[in-house]
Amino acid sequence: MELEFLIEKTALVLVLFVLTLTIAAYSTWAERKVAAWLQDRVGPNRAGPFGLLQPLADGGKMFFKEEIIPSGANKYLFIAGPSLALLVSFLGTAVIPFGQNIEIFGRVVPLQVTDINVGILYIFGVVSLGVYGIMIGGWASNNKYSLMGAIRGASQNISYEIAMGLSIIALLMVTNTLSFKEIAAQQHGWHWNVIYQPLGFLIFLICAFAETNRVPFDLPECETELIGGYQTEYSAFKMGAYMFAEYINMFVSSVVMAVLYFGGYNYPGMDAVNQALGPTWGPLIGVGVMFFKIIAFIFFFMWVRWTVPRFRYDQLMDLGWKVLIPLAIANIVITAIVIVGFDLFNKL
Amino acid sequence: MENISSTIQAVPLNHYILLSAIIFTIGVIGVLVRRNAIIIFMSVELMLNAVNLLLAAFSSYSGDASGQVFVFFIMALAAAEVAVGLAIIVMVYRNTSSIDINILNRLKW
Amino acid sequence: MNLLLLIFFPLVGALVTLLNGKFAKQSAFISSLVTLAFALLLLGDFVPDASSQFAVNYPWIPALGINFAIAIDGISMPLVLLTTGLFPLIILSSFGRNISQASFYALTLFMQFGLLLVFTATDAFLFYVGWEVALIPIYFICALWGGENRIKVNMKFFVYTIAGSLFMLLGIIYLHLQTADNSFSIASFYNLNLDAATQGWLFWCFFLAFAIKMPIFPFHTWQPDTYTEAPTTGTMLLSGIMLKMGIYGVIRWLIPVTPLGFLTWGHLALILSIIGIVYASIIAFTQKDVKRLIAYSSIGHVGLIAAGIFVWNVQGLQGAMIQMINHGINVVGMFLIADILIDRLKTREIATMGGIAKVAPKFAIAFLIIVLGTVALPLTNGFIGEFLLLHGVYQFNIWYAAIAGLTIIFGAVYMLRMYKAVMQGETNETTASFKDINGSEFLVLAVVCLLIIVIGVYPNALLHISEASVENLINQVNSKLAF
Amino acid sequence: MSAPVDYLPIIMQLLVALGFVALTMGITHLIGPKRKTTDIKLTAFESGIEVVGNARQPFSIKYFVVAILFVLFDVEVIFMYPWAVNFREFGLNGLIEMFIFMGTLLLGFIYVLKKKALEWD
Amino acid sequence: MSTLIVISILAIIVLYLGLFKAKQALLPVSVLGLVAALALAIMEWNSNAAPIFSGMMHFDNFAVAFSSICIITTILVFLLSKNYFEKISENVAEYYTLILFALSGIIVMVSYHNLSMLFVGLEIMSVSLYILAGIKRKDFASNEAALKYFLMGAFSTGFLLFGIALIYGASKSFDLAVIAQYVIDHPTGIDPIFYVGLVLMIVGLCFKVGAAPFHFWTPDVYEGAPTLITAFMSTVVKIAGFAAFLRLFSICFAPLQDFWMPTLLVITILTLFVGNITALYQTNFKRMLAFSSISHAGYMLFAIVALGAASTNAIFIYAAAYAVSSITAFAVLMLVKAKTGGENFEDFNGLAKSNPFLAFTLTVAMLSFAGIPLTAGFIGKFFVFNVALTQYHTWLVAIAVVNAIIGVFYYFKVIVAMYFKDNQTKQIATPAYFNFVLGVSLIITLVLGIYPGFITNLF
Repeated sequence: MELEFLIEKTALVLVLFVLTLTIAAYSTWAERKVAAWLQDRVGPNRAGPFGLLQPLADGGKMFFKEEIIPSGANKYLFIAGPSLALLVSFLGTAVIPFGQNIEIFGRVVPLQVTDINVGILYIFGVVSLGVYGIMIGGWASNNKYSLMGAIRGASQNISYEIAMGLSIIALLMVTNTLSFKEIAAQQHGWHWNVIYQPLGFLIFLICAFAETNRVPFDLPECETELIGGYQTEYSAFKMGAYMFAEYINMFVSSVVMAVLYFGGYNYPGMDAVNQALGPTWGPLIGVGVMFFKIIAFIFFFMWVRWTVPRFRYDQLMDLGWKVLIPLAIANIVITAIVIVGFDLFNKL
Repeated sequence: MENISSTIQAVPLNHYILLSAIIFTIGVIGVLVRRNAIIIFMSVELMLNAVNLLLAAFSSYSGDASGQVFVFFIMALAAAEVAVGLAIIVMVYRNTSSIDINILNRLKW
Repeated sequence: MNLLLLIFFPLVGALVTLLNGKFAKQSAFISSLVTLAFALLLLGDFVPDASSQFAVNYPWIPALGINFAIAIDGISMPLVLLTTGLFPLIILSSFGRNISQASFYALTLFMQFGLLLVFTATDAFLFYVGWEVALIPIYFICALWGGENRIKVNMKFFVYTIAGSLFMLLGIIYLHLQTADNSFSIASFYNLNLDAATQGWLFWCFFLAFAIKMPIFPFHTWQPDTYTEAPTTGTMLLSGIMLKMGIYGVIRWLIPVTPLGFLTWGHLALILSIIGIVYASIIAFTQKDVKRLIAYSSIGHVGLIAAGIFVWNVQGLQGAMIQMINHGINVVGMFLIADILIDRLKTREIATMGGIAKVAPKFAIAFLIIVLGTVALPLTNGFIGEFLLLHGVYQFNIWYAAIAGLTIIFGAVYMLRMYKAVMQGETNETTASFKDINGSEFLVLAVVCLLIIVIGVYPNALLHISEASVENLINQVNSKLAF
Repeated sequence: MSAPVDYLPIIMQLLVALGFVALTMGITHLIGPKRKTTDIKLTAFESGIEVVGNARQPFSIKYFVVAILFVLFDVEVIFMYPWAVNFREFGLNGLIEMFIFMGTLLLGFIYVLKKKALEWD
Repeated sequence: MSTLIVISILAIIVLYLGLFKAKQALLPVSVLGLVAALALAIMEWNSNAAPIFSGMMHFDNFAVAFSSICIITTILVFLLSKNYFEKISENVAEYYTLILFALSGIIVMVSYHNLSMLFVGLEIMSVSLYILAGIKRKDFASNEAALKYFLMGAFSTGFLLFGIALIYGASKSFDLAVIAQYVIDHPTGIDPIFYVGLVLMIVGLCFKVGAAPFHFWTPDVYEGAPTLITAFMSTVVKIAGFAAFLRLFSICFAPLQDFWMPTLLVITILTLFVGNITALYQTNFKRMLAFSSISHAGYMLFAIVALGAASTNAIFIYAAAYAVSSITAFAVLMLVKAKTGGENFEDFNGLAKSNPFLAFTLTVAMLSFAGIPLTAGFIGKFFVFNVALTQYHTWLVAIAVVNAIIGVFYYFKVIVAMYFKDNQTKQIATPAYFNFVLGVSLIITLVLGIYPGFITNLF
């Protein structure tokens, strides 16, 4: 293990970390801008040009607020809840390839923190952990709303996780690998997985909404019913941590969707562009394409938020269990039959 | 490039056995000492995980995948056990409002 | 004539009796008579030499070399006769009592099946099965129709006997595993040559079972209570026939199979037997209860029989053979007498009785004959048996014979004293209205008295049957002991 | 095939994230204002209504059912991953075997639905 | 092997029958399905089957015999269950299903050829039983039984698994044949962890079969669980446990007898005494049966202690005898409890007068338990003693004899109550199904007791 390797990885991790934070921060800004736009308002415009400094102001404010821990709460868990939520949200991006290998200072650097052969499982594991943050925080608050929100959140997250997992299985049958790098590489050119797995993508998309507790699946925190749900008792940065975690999760979901279904950094004619721009600048275009896709997804998240009303809880569970899971299983069966049939046909 | 099993084999097998034995013993002691049904149950899970670890180590050392397949079996059946076990604990809790196994001594030894 | 018919007919009889609820006692009686007839037919074909006759041998559990093997020789023949002969009497004696239920008779006949198995089995497993099969019905008979304390007393009885027999089972299996041909056949058992230590503990395994059954002091403690609490029919079965199982077991299985064990422990067994005689006689002397008195006297007599066997010579063994039959007949008679007394007087206290001879002369005569038979007056059956037994013991050790003989004379005293107390003197209000014996009682007592006298006058008929077999058996064992 | 060293960056990322979380939590604790608090301020918020009892009460069994079903289904789903990755090599036989597995799973699923275990009303 | 498939599918069919409200069809379908499975099992007799499913299972004669006896006993349990489950819960189909699932686990347990299948079978069975023990949801005793059974079951599974893991570590395989070969190939240099694993497996299996000192859950669970479930647990489950135990030891560990025999010997003796002496003090019939089942476990352990060619036969016969007698005892107990509401010995008072047939069958069952000749129990004990004596365990058998004598005391308690004590109870109505089951059990007990040749030569 050479020093260069360590330096390279440290740099990547830090860059990715800062990027994540920035995107998350500016997602809050974007969300308000999008909302305003959709509702024909102005949105934040005081702090800096177009209110661009608003996230910084919001962030700073959180640090200067009094932190209140309710008397009935379990102090340690009360702190652990938001910390955990924030912590695990950062981890998801580690296995994502943001671009092809890039050559910097004569050294070939993969634009991916690490390529492990069980990348998808890793993402799953990390995302599953997110539910602990909600559950612990909600339970520790010793508030009825919080507890209810936490239970709803947990229940919803785990319900949709099954459908999500099943939808990915169909994808894996197409890709035959669990490594994100390979999945991304396979979608070279126009061979985006969404073409082979439209139903799978749809299921995944819905599940991604549910997993991130975004509208229309924001039942755990729905303000009108549960006054913030699991975050009712939180204040100061602990509340901010939950909020950050949510936006980071949104980012991670967008990234995963972009890579798994929309070809990641791939775009038609990439080879030609790479040829033209060389091993340093070519892949960077790919990174740009990737971020374009990500931002599109984030926008989509926001768009939906300000367009679609919230589900009722029974509708939510019905959708998860009675619609998505059977659909996902059907998707697997169809995919399997088609692929095996195709293989057999080819053999003949 | 070194692979996982050679990395695993870099640690002597006895260490795995010892570690597993320690974890297992902690589980056993937990079962015997604790009175809360959930914690007892968690101790049991700890025992199972000690077994999983041990199986994985052995499997890696002997270059035989069946040990890892067995881990899968254990995980799947442990999940089934979890489902049933938690259901039983909930059932008991609903009838007695307690999961302390000391109150379960209506039937004497 | 087929031996199987003899063995299984009681079973058929039991079934018929059970299904035949209303005429249960009649059908049981007829069944027992038919069985007796079969036995007599067999006797007709029987050749009084040392051989096993009428042998039947079918594989039963081939996996372990178990066969359904039965045969009759000179040693089992008298006991088969005793069993088949006493059953009609015992059944008949119960006619007047209010226990005449179908299940009762069915159990009785079922027991006969077990007893016949025991006396004819030449396969150790079969022997054990018969041993237990005889036990279950008698347990139920005693516990269902017995006295107040019957449950506790019978439990004791049952546990005692089963404890003994389970150790016997242990011994049997052990022996089986030593046989060369992997069988349970008695011949294979006889051919074993185990070392003395092994034979020593095997001796105890078997001895325990037999000693409890007989019973020999100090394994007798179940007996007086059980005899007292059991219905009279049960007592007759127990004392008349069942305890012969133990004696037969000693002759047939214990000593020939474990001769070296016998050599080591036989003397102790003999001493126990003689202690039993003395002990029982002393206890009997102090009894105020008719049934208990007879029970203890029975222990004394059985002790003498046992002593006659453990000296292991022809006289002793022949005496034992004939005395088994005599004891069976006498004790059935005695218990019937006691039953009649208790039934009429509703008491068992000897002290409350007296003067019955005046109101019931037939009864008095029968009672007298049976008592005389029991005390072994010459020309009654008891005489020849006890004479031979004492002779046998005498050959072994004069002092033992003296003690045993004196005690038996002593026994005569308490029997006669009882007769006197019950039958003679003045009647009192309890005995004044004593009704003399009626039809079925008369019949039974008449047959018993007849047998007492006939055997007393001509014992050779019986002795002849067993003589050759006994001699053969003794030679066989002695040849092993010499070596 | 990935090597153990590939997991190192994940640990690094974990450390960075952990550091960030600890740092921010520490900072907010340090620089946040500390005001005198009252008991009422520290009670749980229930829209201004006085708090009754403990919040940690038993809740609807439905959630529990969902949790248990999740545990079961999730484990079964995990079983499909290795199969899905390699299913081309298994060919038709592997497909049939997995369909039996899925059929069993589906039978259980239908049973659960039919039993109305997932009805929220 | 079709047996296993038939039973598994049957379980699902029954489950769905329940979903579609076909309650009347549950019993006939279950019983017919089991009869079919039984027929399929018997058809594989002597077919010299080779290990199947990549050596996972081996449906040899051993498996056929023990599967058959388990299926037959289950059929008897099912026949008793008419109208029983309806009374204690509304989810009737589930109970049939769970019993069938447990049975399919049992089939795996008796036919495994790979330790992983032992574990899988054991768990399928156990998990079903945890639920079954607690099916009376509102009943505290049932709850407690379920929880205790579950915790103890899971705990013992842990030991078993650790044992399996260590044995795997030493022999590098879960396959029984390979492990056996390993033992044979290394007569001296067997890895110490193998021995540790062996001991842990003994502990785990002893927990499962309820052998002392790992028996303490048994009485509570047996008493707390619904009677019919107790019947199932104390017969089929126990037999399966012993079959699995025996299969493992006879195939794999026979050459190591010197090592494990003393351990097992102590366990056996302890089991006998604990079971018998505690049974002696019980006033509750059901609880007495629970302790007696412990003592019977002791007798069956005998045949394993004295492992030899005849062990299988001995355990098989003992198990068969024990199963039918237990079914009888539990069937009568259910009827008596339905009438008097109690399970104590006094509740049996006067049964002989009011209901001679019930009393008679129960008596025969008790005699069979006590090992009196002409009943199947005697033959079972006889074979077990025979096996033990073959290995010169004379003292062991002497101890067993002492225990058999103790056993007589408590088995006769109920006979005494039925026949010799009076009580003005009215006639108990015995449903036809019960009469059938009792009759069949009675016939099996007597036939096996009188002419055991049918099953003594199987192995």
